[in-house]
Amino acid sequence: MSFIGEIIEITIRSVTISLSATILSSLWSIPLSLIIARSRSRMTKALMGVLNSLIGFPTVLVGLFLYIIFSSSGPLGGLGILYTPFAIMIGEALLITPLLISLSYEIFSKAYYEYWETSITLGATPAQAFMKLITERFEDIIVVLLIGFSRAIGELGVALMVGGNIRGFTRVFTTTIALEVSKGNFDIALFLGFILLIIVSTTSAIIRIMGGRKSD
Amino acid sequence: MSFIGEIIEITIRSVTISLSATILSSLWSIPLSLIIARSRSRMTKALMGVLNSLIGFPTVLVGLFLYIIFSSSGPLGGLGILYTPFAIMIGEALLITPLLISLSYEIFSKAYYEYWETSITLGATPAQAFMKLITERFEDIIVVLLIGFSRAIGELGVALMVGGNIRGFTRVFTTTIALEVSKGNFDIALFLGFILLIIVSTTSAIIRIMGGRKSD
Amino acid sequence: MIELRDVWFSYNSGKPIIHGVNLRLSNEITIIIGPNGAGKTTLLKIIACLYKPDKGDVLIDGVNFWKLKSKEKLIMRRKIVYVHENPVLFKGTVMDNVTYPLIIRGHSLEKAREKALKLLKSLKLEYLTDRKRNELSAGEFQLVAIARAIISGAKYIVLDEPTSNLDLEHRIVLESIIREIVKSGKQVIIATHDRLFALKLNTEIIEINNGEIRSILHSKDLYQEIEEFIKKAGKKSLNS
Amino acid sequence: MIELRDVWFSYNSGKPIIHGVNLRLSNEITIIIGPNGAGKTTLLKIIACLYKPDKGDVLIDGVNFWKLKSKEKLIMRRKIVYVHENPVLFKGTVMDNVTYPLIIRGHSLEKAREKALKLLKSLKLEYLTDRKRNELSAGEFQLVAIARAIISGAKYIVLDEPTSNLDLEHRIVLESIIREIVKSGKQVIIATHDRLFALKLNTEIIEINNGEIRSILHSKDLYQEIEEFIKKAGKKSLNS
Amino acid sequence: YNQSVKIRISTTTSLYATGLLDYLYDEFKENHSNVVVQFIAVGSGAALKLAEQGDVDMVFVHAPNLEADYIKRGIITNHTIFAYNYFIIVGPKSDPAHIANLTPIEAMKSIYNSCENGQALFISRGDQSGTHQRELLLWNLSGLNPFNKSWYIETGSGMSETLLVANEKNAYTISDIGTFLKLKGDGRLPNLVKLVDKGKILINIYSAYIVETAKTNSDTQKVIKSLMKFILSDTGQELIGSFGVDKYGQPLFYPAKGHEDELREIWQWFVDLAK
Ligand SMILES: Nc1ncnc2c1ncn2[C@@H]1O[C@H](COP(=O)(O)OP(=O)(O)OP(=O)(O)O)[C@@H](O)[C@H]1O
Ligand SMILES: Nc1ncnc2c1ncn2[C@@H]1O[C@H](COP(=O)(O)OP(=O)(O)OP(=O)(O)O)[C@@H](O)[C@H]1O
Ligand SMILES: [Mg+2]
Ligand SMILES: [Mg+2]
Repeated sequence: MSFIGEIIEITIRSVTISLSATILSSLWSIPLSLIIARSRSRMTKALMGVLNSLIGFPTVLVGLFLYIIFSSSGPLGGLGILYTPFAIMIGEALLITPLLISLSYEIFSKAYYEYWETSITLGATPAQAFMKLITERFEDIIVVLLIGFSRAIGELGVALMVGGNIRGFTRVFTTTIALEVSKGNFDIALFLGFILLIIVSTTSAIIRIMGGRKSD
Repeated sequence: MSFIGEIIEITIRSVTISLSATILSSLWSIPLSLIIARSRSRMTKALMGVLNSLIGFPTVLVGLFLYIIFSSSGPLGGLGILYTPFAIMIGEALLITPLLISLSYEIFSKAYYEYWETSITLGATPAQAFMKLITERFEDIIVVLLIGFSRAIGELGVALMVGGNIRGFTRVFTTTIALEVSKGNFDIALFLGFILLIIVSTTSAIIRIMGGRKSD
Repeated sequence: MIELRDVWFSYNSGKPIIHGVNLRLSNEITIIIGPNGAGKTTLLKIIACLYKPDKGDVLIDGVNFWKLKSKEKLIMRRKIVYVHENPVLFKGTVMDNVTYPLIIRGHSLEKAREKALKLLKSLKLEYLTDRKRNELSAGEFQLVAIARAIISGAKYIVLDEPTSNLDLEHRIVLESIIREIVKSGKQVIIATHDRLFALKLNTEIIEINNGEIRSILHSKDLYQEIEEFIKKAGKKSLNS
Repeated sequence: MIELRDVWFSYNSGKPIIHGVNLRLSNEITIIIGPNGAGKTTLLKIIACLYKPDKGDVLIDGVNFWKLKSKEKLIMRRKIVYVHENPVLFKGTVMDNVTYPLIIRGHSLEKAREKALKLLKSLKLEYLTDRKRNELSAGEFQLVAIARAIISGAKYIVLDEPTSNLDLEHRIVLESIIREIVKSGKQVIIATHDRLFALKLNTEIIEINNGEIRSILHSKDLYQEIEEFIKKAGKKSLNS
Repeated sequence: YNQSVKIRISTTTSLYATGLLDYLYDEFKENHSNVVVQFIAVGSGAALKLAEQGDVDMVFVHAPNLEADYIKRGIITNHTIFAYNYFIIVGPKSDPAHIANLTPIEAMKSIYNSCENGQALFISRGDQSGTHQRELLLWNLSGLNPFNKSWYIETGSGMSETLLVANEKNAYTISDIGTFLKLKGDGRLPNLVKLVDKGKILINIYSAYIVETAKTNSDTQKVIKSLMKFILSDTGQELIGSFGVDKYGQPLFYPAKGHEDELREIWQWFVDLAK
């Protein structure tokens, strides 16, 4: 395949995997953050402290940990998902979970009480009150998801350890960049970074501007 | 040096570098985020989009970029800071800047207007109003700094490219972990990760609990 | 009917704010008055089943609310709406806000809008339909929050200082809407400092202080008090 | 003296909210009344130099505020305090809030506390000294915000609906404090719907509507209006 | 085998990074369209570790004494040497230790002395990679112990990063030929030159193994066999010998064909020396 063709292929794969990972992760991270925001105990604060510190946990270790689990001699080896795009997606979804929970928690912990109470007094079921909170903070949640996506697409450790950087199959932006750096192809690496930057930043700028238009 | 001795040395170095980087970065990130929060133009939204997308930018590329600048043939080669702990600190401070600005912006953009206006109407100078905003959101800023610290201490690319992972001089947690992984010493890598986790999460849990005690 | 039996309540900080209150709200309209910090808001929130008493029972139509299972609680909650003294409006337009209670009760968007528009008109607020919450004056904001509660069709409508930001005209409008509401068998409970409003509503007034019921009056008991006040103030003005 | 000259103002949304207002605030106390959405709050914020008019000048003691350099603006700003109709309190205790304007003006913490305590006492609020903002009732909250503004010693004190959540007693306390303030050459400007309060303050009243000055009255002009209202309401009560 | 068959090969990053493996595979695919070969490029130690975990079917490595250990434990079998080249000793243009044209062992001694005199620095990869193993062997054979010397800098990172450090610090180091030529050609190593590149002790031997711990079926085994066969075939060996000539002006690898016994002996010699 041509150089450009390969870059396009890698771009599509990276975006697909990281976007799926972000959406997957939001399925548990956002409800969890709401539940945590509801509780105001000392325990919750400690839990948030731990989650905050997990945000920057070395991705290579997350990758290693997942590798051990997914490896054929590991507990989930039977699933045979090691070195597949699916494994990267799962791994990234887990990786960004502390980030998504922490950021959503900050959003909800402020707004939680007043919007929740208001919805409830107007007759909302807990599920409806949850939904209200989420629509109320919709733009903020989009920002959180963008940050999560940016983190997912930019991380290396998980993609490398459970994806394997297999050409034409699990090779994504960051693993390509790492490979090019190890080849000494700094120019190509920087070029790839530039493309990544353009893609992520235009998407996110557009989403923010659009989001801004209908906010409040 | 003994294995344990080396780990202790690496721990102290990692924490010192990343803590300094976080404090350094906050010196420009927090004022900048306040300035951005003040403006409510379309441009600002786009800028925030770009900053959000930089949060997850591959650290190896940031490292590579800084390497090119700091290398003896680069524009700042004359400073001779390449492959020193100082270079890592600068690099990490820059790396976490988009994260710190984005998170602080989210904090201030909500509170900005009402607290600013109130301080001003009570006779505060702009500097005093800034200070009021910061004290008003003090706990949140601490959380932001914790997240920044966690990101700094957990990143690999910058430490590797501008630090060089030189044993006894610029070797930090993540570069050690990456090294052990490449050696196939998965157990040691996981052990190091465990220590890192304990250090960062206990610190941050304690800070959050303490912060919580005197909040509101 | 809502009934409180020996209700005690305290905030985290400790000392009880509500001291063994017994209360039967059987009038169409009940007004609660009392000085700042008397416990009016706290009491209303207990009545609206938002705060759980430390001790004592809250009975809604004879059912002990805090002994219900969460499913039954929901059904019961829909019988009561509460408007906070500093209400919050949701993001979106005034229309979105006012239709919300209908939408979550499963009404169609169309019907909800129709009803909302009718209500806004009767409150002389139709010009606000498409406004966002940050484009409202204080009084407009308060009226929209009240409209949003009233539209729910709930049996018990609990209003905390509903007139604090209203002009004379809107006070009269609100008064007449309240009169209409109670005609259909509903009950309205209001905490207020607005003695003129209390006087006009012409109903039973519960006076509380320090978390206890001090006396139960009737609007007409306020008449004398206010008239004297006016006389004094008026004389001063006329003399000046 | 504060003077507005042909002031126009509109929010982002476009149509002007304040239409060419000319105003000289020369009385010790000035009251602004008008229906909801008339533009009272907007006008007060222009007077307090928070909103810059689209057109026209705001003169504070003869100085055109919006033509000043930012350093001079600061000095001028310290002459005016403004209390929002929905004020915000800062984190920390009531004491921290009330001392804030003194602290930023360079007073020692000790002196500031002393002054604050005295003021809180005169407002009958000393029991709130160590409370946090989320532990206050609506009226307490409002009083603290007012106290925080008054303590600054500013020459012009602009209050937006200061009595909306106050009980009778605190209205009287506030009235007497305002009277005391103006004795020392200060000026108070108040927007309110509270006609009884306006009546008692016994001063000039500016009535605005749709962003224009409709008439300039005097408190005593309200007397008749209110008395009639009371009579009607009272008769209804007495007959029921 | 009629359905498609997938095999996984773990390999050292430096070998994969040259592009040789993808180049060979593209050729192999021509006649084996049903076969998917997936390369997992990691550090030498990790490559073998993946084999131990049973996650790959083959390994391609260049670290004889590590390999010997895994062979002994029965994890990898069918040792096949398919290519070789030479490590090189590189250093500053000024060559303060005067090692140009010395034998590798003499060069190491000279570097040591010059470093002790404060005239030079030495950069070690310090990551137990094939390259690092060879460096340790060279020190060992020279009878010198540089560890814990202030001039002995361990980078614990990949070849390119290590070369950059050496360039920056005007120091000596040991490199594989491919990475050095690539970076040099890009102008990233203005201060470094190749000083020593001959001698049996610098021979870098690339071996392929079949992983015993992998859960393979008969189809996979057939593919592995034919892949091995292909690499050693005339076509395969020619491809290896000609790879990179167009880019670097010289081959990066020499085919093992014709030198099998000799290379095996040298491989064993390295294993024995390391003990
Ligand atoms: N969250 C809280 N924590 C501690 N004390 C509180 C809290 N909320 C209210 N209080 C106190 O409880 C008392 C009753 O408050 P409440 O809000 O019920 O008074 P209120 O009668 O509604 O007064 P207002 O007329 O000013 O609205 C007050 O003294 C108040 O300071
Ligand atoms: N941010 C805004 N954007 C657009 N319109 C606004 C905004 N703020 C206020 N308005 C409108 O401007 C008009 C004047 O508002 P203002 O708040 O000055 O009224 P007010 O006289 O203080 O009313 P109230 O007695 O209800 O407090 C109102 O119609 C209001 O809806
Ligand atoms: Mg109240
Ligand atoms: Mg107003």
